[in-house]
Amino acid sequence: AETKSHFRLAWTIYAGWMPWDYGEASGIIKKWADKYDIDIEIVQINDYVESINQYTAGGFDATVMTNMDALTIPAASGVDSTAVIIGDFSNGNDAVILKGAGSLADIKGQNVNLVELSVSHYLLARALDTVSLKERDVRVVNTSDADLVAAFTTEDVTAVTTWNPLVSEIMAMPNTKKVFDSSMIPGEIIDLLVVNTETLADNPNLGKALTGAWYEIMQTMQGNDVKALKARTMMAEASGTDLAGYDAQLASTKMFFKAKDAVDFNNSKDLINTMSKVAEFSFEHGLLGQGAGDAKFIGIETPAGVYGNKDNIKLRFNPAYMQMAIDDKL
Amino acid sequence: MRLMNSKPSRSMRLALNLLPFVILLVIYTLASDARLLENPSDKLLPAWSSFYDAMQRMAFEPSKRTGEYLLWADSAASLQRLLLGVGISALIGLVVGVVNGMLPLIRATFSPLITAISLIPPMAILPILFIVFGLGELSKVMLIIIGICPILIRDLQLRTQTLPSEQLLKAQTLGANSWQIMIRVVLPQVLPPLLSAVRLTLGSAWLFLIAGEAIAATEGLGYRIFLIRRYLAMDVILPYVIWIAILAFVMDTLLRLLSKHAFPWYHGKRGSE
Amino acid sequence: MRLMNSKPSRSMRLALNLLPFVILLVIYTLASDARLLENPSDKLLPAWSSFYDAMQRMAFEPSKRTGEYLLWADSAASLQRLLLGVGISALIGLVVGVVNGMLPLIRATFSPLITAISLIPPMAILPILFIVFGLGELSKVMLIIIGICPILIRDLQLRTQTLPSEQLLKAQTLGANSWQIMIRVVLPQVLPPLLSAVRLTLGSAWLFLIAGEAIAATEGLGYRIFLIRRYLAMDVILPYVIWIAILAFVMDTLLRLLSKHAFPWYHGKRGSE
Amino acid sequence: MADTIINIKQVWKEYGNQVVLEKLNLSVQTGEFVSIVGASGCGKTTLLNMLLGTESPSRGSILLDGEPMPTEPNATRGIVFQKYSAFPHLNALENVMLGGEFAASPFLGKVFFKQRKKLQEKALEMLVAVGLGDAATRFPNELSGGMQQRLAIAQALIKEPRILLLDEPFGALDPGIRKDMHQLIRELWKKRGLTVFMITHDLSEGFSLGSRVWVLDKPRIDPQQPERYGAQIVYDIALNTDQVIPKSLQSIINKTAQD
Amino acid sequence: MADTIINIKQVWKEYGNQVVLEKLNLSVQTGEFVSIVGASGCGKTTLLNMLLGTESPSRGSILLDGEPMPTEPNATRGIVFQKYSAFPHLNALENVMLGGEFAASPFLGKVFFKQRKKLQEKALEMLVAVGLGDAATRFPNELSGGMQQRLAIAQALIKEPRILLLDEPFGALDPGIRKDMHQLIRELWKKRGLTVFMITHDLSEGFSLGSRVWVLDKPRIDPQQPERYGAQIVYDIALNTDQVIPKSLQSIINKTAQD
Ligand SMILES: Nc1ncnc2c1ncn2[C@@H]1O[C@H](COP(=O)(O)OP(=O)(O)OP(=O)(O)O)[C@@H](O)[C@H]1O
Ligand SMILES: Nc1ncnc2c1ncn2[C@@H]1O[C@H](COP(=O)(O)OP(=O)(O)OP(=O)(O)O)[C@@H](O)[C@H]1O
Ligand SMILES: [Mg+2]
Ligand SMILES: [Mg+2]
Repeated sequence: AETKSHFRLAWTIYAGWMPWDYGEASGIIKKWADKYDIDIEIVQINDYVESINQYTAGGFDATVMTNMDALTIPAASGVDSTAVIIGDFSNGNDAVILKGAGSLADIKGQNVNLVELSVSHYLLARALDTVSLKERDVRVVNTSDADLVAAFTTEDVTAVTTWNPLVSEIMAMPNTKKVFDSSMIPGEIIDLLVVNTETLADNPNLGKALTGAWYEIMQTMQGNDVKALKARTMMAEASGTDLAGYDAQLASTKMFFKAKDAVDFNNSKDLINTMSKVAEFSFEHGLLGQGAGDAKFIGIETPAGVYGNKDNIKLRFNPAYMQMAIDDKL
Repeated sequence: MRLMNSKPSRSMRLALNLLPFVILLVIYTLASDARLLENPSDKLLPAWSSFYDAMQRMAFEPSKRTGEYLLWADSAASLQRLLLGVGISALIGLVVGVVNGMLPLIRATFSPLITAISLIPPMAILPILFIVFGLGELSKVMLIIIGICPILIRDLQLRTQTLPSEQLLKAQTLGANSWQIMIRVVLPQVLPPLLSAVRLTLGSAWLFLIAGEAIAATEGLGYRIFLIRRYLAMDVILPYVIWIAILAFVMDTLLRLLSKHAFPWYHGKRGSE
Repeated sequence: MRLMNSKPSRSMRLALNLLPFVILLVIYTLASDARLLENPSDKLLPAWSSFYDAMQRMAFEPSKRTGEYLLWADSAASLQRLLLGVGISALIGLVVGVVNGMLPLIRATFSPLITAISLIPPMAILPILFIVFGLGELSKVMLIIIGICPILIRDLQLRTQTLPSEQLLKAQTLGANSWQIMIRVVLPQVLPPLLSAVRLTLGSAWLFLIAGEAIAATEGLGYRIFLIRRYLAMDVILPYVIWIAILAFVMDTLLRLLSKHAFPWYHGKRGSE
Repeated sequence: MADTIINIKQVWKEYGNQVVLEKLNLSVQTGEFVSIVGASGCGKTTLLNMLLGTESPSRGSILLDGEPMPTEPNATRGIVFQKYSAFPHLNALENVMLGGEFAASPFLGKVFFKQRKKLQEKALEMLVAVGLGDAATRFPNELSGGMQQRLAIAQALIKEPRILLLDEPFGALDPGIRKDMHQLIRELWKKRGLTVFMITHDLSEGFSLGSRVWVLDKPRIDPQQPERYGAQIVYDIALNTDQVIPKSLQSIINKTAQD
Repeated sequence: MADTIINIKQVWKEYGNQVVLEKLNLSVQTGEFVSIVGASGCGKTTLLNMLLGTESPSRGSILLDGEPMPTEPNATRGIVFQKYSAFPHLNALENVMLGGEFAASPFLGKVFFKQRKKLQEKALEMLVAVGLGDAATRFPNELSGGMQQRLAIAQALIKEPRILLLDEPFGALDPGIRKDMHQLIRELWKKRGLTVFMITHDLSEGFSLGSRVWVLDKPRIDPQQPERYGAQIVYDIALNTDQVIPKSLQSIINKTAQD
């Protein structure tokens, strides 16, 4: 690519991504973009997968997504992507829920409704591991996230795996039981801001402006002063709930309000372990593409080392910009 | 008297017209009451008062976030897309349909292509559409156009081809060339069928609009329904659905009246088509 | 010679028929080559060989996960839903349409209700459908039925009402009662229009099928397209879309031939309707 | 042969404000052939509909054999329209059999085996009688206009109605073919002792076929409110002897037809 | 008055294997009124289409004023069909003006202001000539069948064609109305020095209007391959003096029409 001044960022509704909407509405993003003399368009997309597809096809320069989707969609399509900001990891936001009283082991033989090949699918696989079950012990039914709540009210749906705000909606119904959630695999479902590596290399100002804006938003929304409450109320309304509901969702999200925490997480050895598990899961499900001979087909670069093929690095965890936020260099 | 010969009187007919609606309302009220008695926070069949509250909120209170009156903002956004999509489709349908119908050379070139396109369900190529036309207004309007244009083109082509050949011959004996025949003889005569065809495709247009808005939009009736679907907020969804039905009905009625008013020669003998 | 009077010869017409398809193929090949040159693992416009590989894999190699031949399993699942939905709709459309069209008392009761239902975009009430009919096969079939039944009913009702009243009177003078007129005079005569109406609504039926499968399914053509759209596998999506178009074309052709074969009296004078 | 079959007593027919027929008083004997002529829109079809039973008089009464006229069409009165009288989905033979099938099978309206054979034979006889013996397996759309009308007549006659109503039965036929149809209908009428009412626009047709001609016209007209007065039978001509057609009649028939 | 306007030389017309017309040799003088009669399907319309220019002969040639016939319809030959000859979306006056508008405005096919006034006047004159002076603002569907045909004739005559082609122009009209139309067409023909070709199914119509009658028929028939031989002009009757209609003609016209 080349240097340019107009950029597009796509986001979808999820507790950890609502700050982008607030940043847009409150003018914080414009402020930071102006500072670096660029122009950033923030676009909300209703359908999560569609937003990543658009990013992969080149329609967006930056998009929010989870670590697994970053590997299986853009990276597997040969689009070299960089995780510029680690916003949070799911700490209970994703869950396996059964109808009636029971335990995880009872899931054997049931239909499980979830968004197939998403992090929910991954979470289910990890959950099944803990009770020595295999995926073939259940029957996975692909169900659109927008309809999971309605689906759960019907009789033929007995088990679901999904994320917030859907989890809290479902848990509000009588006769439901959360049998596994992401707090039992902390740090494995990570929410990222991903930027096209080439675009980023040619336009470092984009990374700086986004990072600067993000941490200003983080600072604003944290705590219980009037400004923070107002910010979180706006986010709550945009995601279709109220402040209490949104705070409940945040409670099961490990937000990295401080850049330092995010950088530490980024640099730790755990990240590369997590990515190796994700890569193996993705390979088993054919998500790495037909060319992939094994889970290590695609290289993943982290500060603690490279997982997989060093000659085919397509996903990079680069803490440089978050580090600038710590160092006040933005 | 044979059942087929017994016709209801005027007042009787009105009563029969309303009967099923009244029954539905009564059933809903009973079912809703029963569910709410069991679980007062049940969202599936809200009480009438919840509908009222929800509509009050959507229509007459500014949204805290954007300061907009959501129902009206959504309606305006959706109607704009719908009218653009349907309007452009009608124009394309008219021009391509008439040209295809009148000129055998053009028809031979484009007719099979249009048939092939019409066989592809637009929903299946949604992902491709978004990639080609982006996620802005264009792709939503394009979805409508791709969805209904082939139908309109084929209908108008058929209408053009089935104009009595006597008329085209007569026009030629009056010294007209192809272009004059197109604009003075064919075009005015296929306008009323165009309006009927548009009325028939309006239903599909709404479908595509909602499908498009479901995936990428920041306002619009379909967007709102899909957004709050996650929370099963029936108190908003049901009134929105009814509102869409009312809008669809009004548009259909307007088109019907327009056709009757503008083309009396078309409706004269054929009754209230 | 006027352009409208110049008709292509047989071979010329064939060439013109194929022209736009050839142009499209050439454009695709050029665009695909260009993109692949830039990024060899680009998935947006795959090379022809990728299509071949993908279809080879989907159609002739058992899936690693389930051991099924995916293309055929998907096709079977989708076709079954489609045929069930369309078949049931045709049956309902026939019965309700004829009864509504023949009996004024029934028509007064149900006609406004059916009109109201036809105004509601089925996509908007998907959650309600799921809640009422569950997530199994039933809801997908019901989506098709709700989507196309009102159209079929209204069409058949219109056809019944526009049968020449002379025929109904004549039958009465032959001593028939309402029931006999229905099954011997009206029903057989609206079967051919029913087939045409079904052909016209097949497009919508495919739409609803894909929309339903996109939301909850474990197999089916729509399911596959929406699932693999996650990793942008155009090498599978595009052949699937073309396969759907082929299936749609075959079904349309079969219905057309069936109608021609079964109802020669209907097609005799009116040409190849 | 000389019983009164139809008795029209003080009959008025109004649609809303519009008076269509006014104070008709007529009686018809069994075996008469009544030709009805009149300008377009003067109420000929309305009169026939009252005889058929699909319309009833606004005032007055119509008696059939001294009893009030049934309010619905039934098998005592056969009818042939200008078009659409045959069922397009049945071939000629099936069209003619239909009346018998309705009577024999209340539920299915269709008979099989022996019963079917018998009906077929009877129907074929009738087809031969109207000159369609060779066309039994053809569908109506494979028949010419004249043949379709022959079929419609056969279909009506198989129920042996006492009264046959014809509404411009030959209006859509070419002149040459009309002649043959006239011969057919005259034969059938004479042989079967039918009472026939035939509407026609062709004066000479009416006079040559009928044993009696009714001329419908409005004797009074209010130019401001043309709907105020209805049509009456202005001439009721018995055609026992050869008779010349009064010249004034042609102008009565033409006047509204052109407007 | 006595120039040859149409010259048909050794003309054959075939569709694939089917020979429709065979070896026609005819010439027509300016001002003749040719009635064409013949059985249904014998090729009358095909012959007219060749005169119109929409069909061309398979063999032989047709000359117009000694030049080869143009291969497309144009303003030298006006035409009136049995139906659909008037444009339903224009009122009577606009229908008649259309010919003038095409000539005056190549691009829009529509004229305005002064020019329009002039065309309107001319068109109204023509409407009065065919007896539609009072119906100028009515749409075709508000006109009776006879009035529609008058309109179609007015529309054709405004371009002052030298030849007028009529394909069963009165076939759909009631007998009474036909008489009036005959008078009209006879008048117009005489006044304007037109050359007229009229197809009709009604023998007496053909004989009473025409100055010359062509009877089309197949003189030879191969029962195995009826398509092998085409129709010819079996009678070419000049009607200068009053003449009786040969009896055999009626049977020629009726034979195929019934089948
Ligand atoms: N159902 C009806 N409602 C209102 N007016 C009617 C109805 N049926 C007929 N009329 C009116 O009654 C008058 C007579 O109609 P009718 O059809 O009996 O005429 P007709 O003599 O048969 O004409 P034609 O020769 O054209 O068939 C007409 O003015 C018509 O408009
Ligand atoms: N375009 C065509 N292609 C093939 N055959 C044709 C075509 N046009 C006419 N024919 C055949 O030519 C023959 C003559 O047809 P034509 O229409 O000239 O008859 P006609 O004398 O006008 O009959 P009618 O009195 O019914 O109008 C018919 O057998 C018809 O099937
Ligand atoms: Mg009548
Ligand atoms: Mg002809």
